[in-house]
Amino acid sequence: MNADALDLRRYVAHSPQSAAVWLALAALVGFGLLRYENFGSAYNLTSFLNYNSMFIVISVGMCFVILTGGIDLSVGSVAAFTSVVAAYLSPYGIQVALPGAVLTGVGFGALNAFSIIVLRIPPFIATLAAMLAAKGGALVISGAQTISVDWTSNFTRMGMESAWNLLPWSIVIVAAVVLVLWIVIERTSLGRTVLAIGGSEDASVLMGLKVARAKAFVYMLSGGCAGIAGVILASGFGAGQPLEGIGWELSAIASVVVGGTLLTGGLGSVPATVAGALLLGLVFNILNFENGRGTISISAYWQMVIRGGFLFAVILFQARVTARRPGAGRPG
Amino acid sequence: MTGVEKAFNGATALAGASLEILPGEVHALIGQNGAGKSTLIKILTGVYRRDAGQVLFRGAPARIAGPREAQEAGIATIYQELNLVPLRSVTENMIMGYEPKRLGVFIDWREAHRRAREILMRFGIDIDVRAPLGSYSTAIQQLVAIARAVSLDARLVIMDEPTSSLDASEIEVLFGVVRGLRAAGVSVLYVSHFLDELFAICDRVTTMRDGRTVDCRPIAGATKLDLIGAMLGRDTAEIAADGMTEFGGGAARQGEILLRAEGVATGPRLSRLDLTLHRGEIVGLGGLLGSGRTEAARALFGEDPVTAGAIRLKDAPSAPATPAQAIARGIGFLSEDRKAEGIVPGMSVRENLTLALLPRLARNGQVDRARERALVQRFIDALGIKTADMEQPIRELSGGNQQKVLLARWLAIEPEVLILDEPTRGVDVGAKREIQAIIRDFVGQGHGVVLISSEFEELVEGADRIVVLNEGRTVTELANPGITEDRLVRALAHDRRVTA
Amino acid sequence: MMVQDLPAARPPRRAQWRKLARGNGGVAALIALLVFNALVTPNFLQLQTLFVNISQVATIAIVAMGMTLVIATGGIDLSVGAVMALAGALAPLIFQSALGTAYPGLGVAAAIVLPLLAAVACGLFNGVMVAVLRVQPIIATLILFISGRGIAQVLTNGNLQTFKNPAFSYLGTGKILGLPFQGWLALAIAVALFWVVTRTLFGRYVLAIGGNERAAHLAGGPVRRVKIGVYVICAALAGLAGLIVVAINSASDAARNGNLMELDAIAAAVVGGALLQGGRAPVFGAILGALIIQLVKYTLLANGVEDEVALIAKAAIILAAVYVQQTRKE
Amino acid sequence: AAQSLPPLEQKERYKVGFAQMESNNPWRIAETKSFQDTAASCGWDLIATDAAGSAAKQVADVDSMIAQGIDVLFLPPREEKPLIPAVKKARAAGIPTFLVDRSVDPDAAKPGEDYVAFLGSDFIDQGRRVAEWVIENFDGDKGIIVELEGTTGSSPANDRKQGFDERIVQDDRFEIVASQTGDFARDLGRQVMETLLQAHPDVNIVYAHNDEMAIGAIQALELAGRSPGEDVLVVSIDGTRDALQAIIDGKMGVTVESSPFFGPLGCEVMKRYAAGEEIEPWVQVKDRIFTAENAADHIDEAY
Ligand SMILES: Nc1ncnc2c1ncn2[C@@H]1O[C@H](COP(=O)(O)OP(=O)(O)OP(=O)(O)O)[C@@H](O)[C@H]1O
Ligand SMILES: Nc1ncnc2c1ncn2[C@@H]1O[C@H](COP(=O)(O)OP(=O)(O)OP(=O)(O)O)[C@@H](O)[C@H]1O
Ligand SMILES: [Mg+2]
Ligand SMILES: [Mg+2]
Repeated sequence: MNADALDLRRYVAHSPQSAAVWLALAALVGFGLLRYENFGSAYNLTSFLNYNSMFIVISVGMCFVILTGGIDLSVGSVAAFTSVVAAYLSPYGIQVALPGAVLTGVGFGALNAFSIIVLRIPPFIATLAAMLAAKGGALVISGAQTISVDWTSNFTRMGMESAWNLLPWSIVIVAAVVLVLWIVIERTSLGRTVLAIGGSEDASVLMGLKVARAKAFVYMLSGGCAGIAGVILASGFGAGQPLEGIGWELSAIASVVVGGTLLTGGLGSVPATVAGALLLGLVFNILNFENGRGTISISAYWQMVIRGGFLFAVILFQARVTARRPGAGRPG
Repeated sequence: MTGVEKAFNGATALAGASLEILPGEVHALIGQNGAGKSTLIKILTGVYRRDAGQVLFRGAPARIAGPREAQEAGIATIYQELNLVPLRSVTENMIMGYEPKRLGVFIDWREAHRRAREILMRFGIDIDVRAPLGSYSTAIQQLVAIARAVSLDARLVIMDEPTSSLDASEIEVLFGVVRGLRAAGVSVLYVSHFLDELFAICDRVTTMRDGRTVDCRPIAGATKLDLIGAMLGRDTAEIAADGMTEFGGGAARQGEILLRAEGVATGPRLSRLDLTLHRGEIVGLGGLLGSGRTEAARALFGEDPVTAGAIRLKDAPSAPATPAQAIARGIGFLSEDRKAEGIVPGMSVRENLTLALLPRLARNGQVDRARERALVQRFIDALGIKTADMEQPIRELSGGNQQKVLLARWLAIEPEVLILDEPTRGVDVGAKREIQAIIRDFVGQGHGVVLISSEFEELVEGADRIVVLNEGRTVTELANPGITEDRLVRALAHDRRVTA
Repeated sequence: MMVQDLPAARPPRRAQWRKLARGNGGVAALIALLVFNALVTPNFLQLQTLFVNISQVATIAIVAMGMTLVIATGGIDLSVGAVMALAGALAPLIFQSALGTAYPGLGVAAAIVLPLLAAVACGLFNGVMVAVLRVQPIIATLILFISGRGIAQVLTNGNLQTFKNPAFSYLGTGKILGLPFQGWLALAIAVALFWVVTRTLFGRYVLAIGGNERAAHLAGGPVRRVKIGVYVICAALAGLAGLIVVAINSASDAARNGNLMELDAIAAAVVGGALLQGGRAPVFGAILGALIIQLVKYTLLANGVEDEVALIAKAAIILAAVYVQQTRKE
Repeated sequence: AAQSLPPLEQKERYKVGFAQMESNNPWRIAETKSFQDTAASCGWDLIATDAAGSAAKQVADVDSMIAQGIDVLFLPPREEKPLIPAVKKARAAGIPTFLVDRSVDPDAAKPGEDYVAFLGSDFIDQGRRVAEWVIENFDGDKGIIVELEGTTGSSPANDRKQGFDERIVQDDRFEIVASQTGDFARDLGRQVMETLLQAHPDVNIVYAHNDEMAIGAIQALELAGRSPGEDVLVVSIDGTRDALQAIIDGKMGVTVESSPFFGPLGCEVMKRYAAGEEIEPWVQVKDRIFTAENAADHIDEAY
């Protein structure tokens, strides 16, 4: 799906898994619009996007990691850690806090890359350890408190104000990042190396590709994306939050997979990942609106059951769409 | 390269190997399975680090730390195990690492596709280069690997068994390319078990045995027997007396019908298979690449669901629906893809060998280990499998020995029908003879074999009858005696298209 | 003929030695921890310390062994914590029901069997998702990870269920030869699973599937059934662990029972020598891994290390243990 | 400054939002239930959400309630600072907000301006009262204390620790030898206690930040052959049924009430506000203290 991405027919033919997520997203949006008043209101749209921009950016970072056949469980904790860093840096303005937090995230990514590439520890374990370390570290540097941001600098504009009175800055920045990353994966050697590694790491080495470099890149990228999420978290909610980010890694993984990316790597799509993140976020939004209709009150427990059930439905749908692909069932 | 040594976990793979390649020559490297050819190559290209020895490239000590550096130094390699990325497009596999760029950063896909198409055209292949490589046959993939290596502008091109999955016409194309390289002053290191090929294109030949270089001579003036003698370390006269191939000679004693396929289809790649197999007979499946031979085998084995037609096994009305059923009814299937569908790399020779037999080795779900060991030992001895002991992981065995273990896996279930897809691919002459002997012996006991081979000689000599497939359909059937390579080629080629 | 100087087939004891050697990294880590504690931690060398650690490690160990089997086929099971919660929530519902109180003996038996059956059903769901629908294991088990706990809470209306039922509590508080019942249980399970992995058809197929699923399938292996089987075993063991937790506490808290267990179990399995890509099932390794994780936790707590610092230390120790493991293997 | 707050008209039915932070402990569950039970009698169409422990999601939940046009918001803020945007957004949307059981950072958002009032108890004071009870009732020479903290970094954990620690150091009979988190959970409370008991066998006072951990600690003590209530004094906060039972059984010394039943109070304060009354910035809840004297009288009303 390179330069032909815009040719819809080809796209569907070549990546039916990805098509499934767009269909499901459209269906859910349609459902929401028809069933709930105010669902389509500007207020709901912007606040929805603002909140979910964090998950989008993390999911896209995760998508890169997964494309190499790896996984990054540390993103949630790293986001929490960097939100604290961003809060500490907030008096100097967003121009300092954003790069500072992103670099911190990249630092965690570099740590992951080191354990994985040099120490040859499996990504699942390396990033699991980083998850614990980042969580502990966030509590240590914050003294186990939420850290207030400086409301007087321009820091909180990113999370709370809209660009051109239209869309929140957070989503604008995330959209830019996503766009750049999309181009990276489709149009650069680095991006293609990422895909090749997921397809077959041995082959990539023998082909003379810069495998270690590309692997280091994806983990640092994922860390950096978590850093961006951390900044959004701090600026959008006015505080660095060491306790946030629990379970974010699993939502991100789910978004990536719902977007049709193979967990074994080598095949996947950035825009479909965004769609996956939106889809999973939308479920929460819809549940809140459903509760607001007052006909039934869905308890917190039922909401968990329904979310799991929804994921189940999407996966089944995806499996069905994929099964129709010619040659499915034969590996290769 | 001189005095190269290499050991894996204490097991010596190379013990003083040397190799000298002159500019602009085609240099052959031969040796039995496990002689150390591939290991030597991997040391040359920096995949493995050598324990001892020296490598000079273009007069200077080569500092090659890895495949990337090797490529940059001008060494392009086609490794024995196909090393491409099946999920990615053909184009990507061709240009990866050397993408044409716009503005120095962005890949120019239009140009990339064009270039890929152009290079492949030189090999006479016209396919959709945007489709995933994995959707093409092994042969196409092999050609893509070759095309990639040749297009890299190297000073030395290394080909480790490039022809093992090619048919005659592709091999001719490849030879053309190799000659072109030689004419351009590029050296080629050529590894193959097909000695005839060496005489066709090589200038000199180096022979390895047990990790050592034992012989190096110009090919002109050498005979096949000389080479085999050097490889096996035996007297040429002795070998001449033994004869070259184990195939042929075993006159077909046709018995009752074992297996019959009538109008079988499984999908677009296999639309009509008609085949009958009697006891005591080897039926060859002939066809060009992509003609559907592998699909036919999979259909007979119950792996691909049959959408039309019928498969009968000894007049039992229904065909096996799964491999497990096929095995239970006495059918074995040796896949052409040893790595992906054959070995379980981390398991021992013992465990690999008994994988298909397990249910019968078990009592109340518990594996009878004494029986298992005895059986495995019997096969290791009978087939001459070269392994440290039966607990050695199979991935540490050379290709030919892995193949023997897999063959043993199927012989162990005592089948009535064996479907062998390229059973001697990548196997050295000695082992090949042994495998052929095993096959002949097997049919001699009144069983039947369906044999797929891209090597015409093997088919012509080995098969009692050859069913010829073309684009997924049975087009004709030839019967021995009376088949010649010539007749087979004509039967195959009467309607040949390479385009997908 | 090619080679005649074949060494006489060595007894397979060598394979067992090799397997043991692989566990060496973990053993070294464990010994280091023990020595450190003996020197530093107050009152470490007491029987009661052993008792406390065994009773706490048993649940992790039991779940980690199931996880090891799943990982051996190249899968992973994130739903173990949720399954623990579900099984744990069911038990008090059953023995506190009208029938359960009328026939206490029957009630307790049912309160053990039925939750385990529910766990088996969860495993069946996971297994079918993975083996039949070919959903990738992380995602397949993520479904129950999310909703399994929800189901448990729906069943109990979110309430903490407390009870007094000595017969049932024996699962978590009983003693045999002065050591916790659940420790013996874990040991018995380990022995049984070790036998399954090394001696049975099922075990051989588990390893073959993890090593090369296509090859196992073409060799007639019942790939689907075996895969479903490992998820079922894993879920059943998780269910058992859930019951033990409930039994110790005399309370079932569906919101917390088994929380984050999946991470501990996976870490224990890997520290114990499991390979995430499959093909290896070190059952006793899982126990070793669980012991290491437990001892780390104990060491940090007993020495008053703050929770947040403890997290960092735990991360470092997991990395170190896996790293040692890694180098020994090569 | 009440005039700067959005007014609330008096009507039959109100669309009311209750943005719960999490539902993973009995206390929260009782609180949510209390609001649901009040809904019918108070004329509420209640929208209850659950943020599953995430402050960020709680803000998003409030956002979706604002989008749905609620009349009143009841908000137990998960964190002091991160929920301030939610409070401000509701204020900007003209929705009167009542903070429940926890408050927000007073430097950033003020009662009477950004939100109407805070209804709740004083966590620091709860800790302090436990300490005072211990100082009064402990009759040994030397009090060796193990403290079981709540979820690391959560405000009740921080406050209950602060209140207790600051008061107890004033009496030098007492020493806190270990203070570790039990995450407000019974199972962890038990495990942590088991471990700490090994390291500090001389402990004779256990202070837990909530009753669940206290019960876990009692189990650990009993498993180790100690007799809680006799050789070890267990004290905590919340006033759950299990804790009252433990007090009656003599296993526990005291629990300071921290009532989750905010529904009726919320209804009452909202009605007063709609009627135009000025609401005090902190509607303080009178926390009772349960000991052996009164536990039996109150056990039936506990949750
Ligand atoms: N990665 C490895 N680990 C352990 N042993 C190995 C490894 N690679 C090769 N060997 C051993 O080294 C020896 C040489 O193997 P090599 O693959 O070089 O043989 P070859 O001459 O290429 O054989 P073939 O003709 O079958 O390809 C064999 O005995 C093989 O078992
Ligand atoms: N004309 C063609 N050119 C290239 N590839 C083709 C062509 N036709 C079919 N294929 C590919 O070949 C495969 C089917 O060939 P199959 O393996 O059945 O043939 P075969 O005769 O066994 O060839 P092989 O020599 O590779 O074993 C498919 O993967 C298909 O994509
Ligand atoms: Mg080789
Ligand atoms: Mg084939």
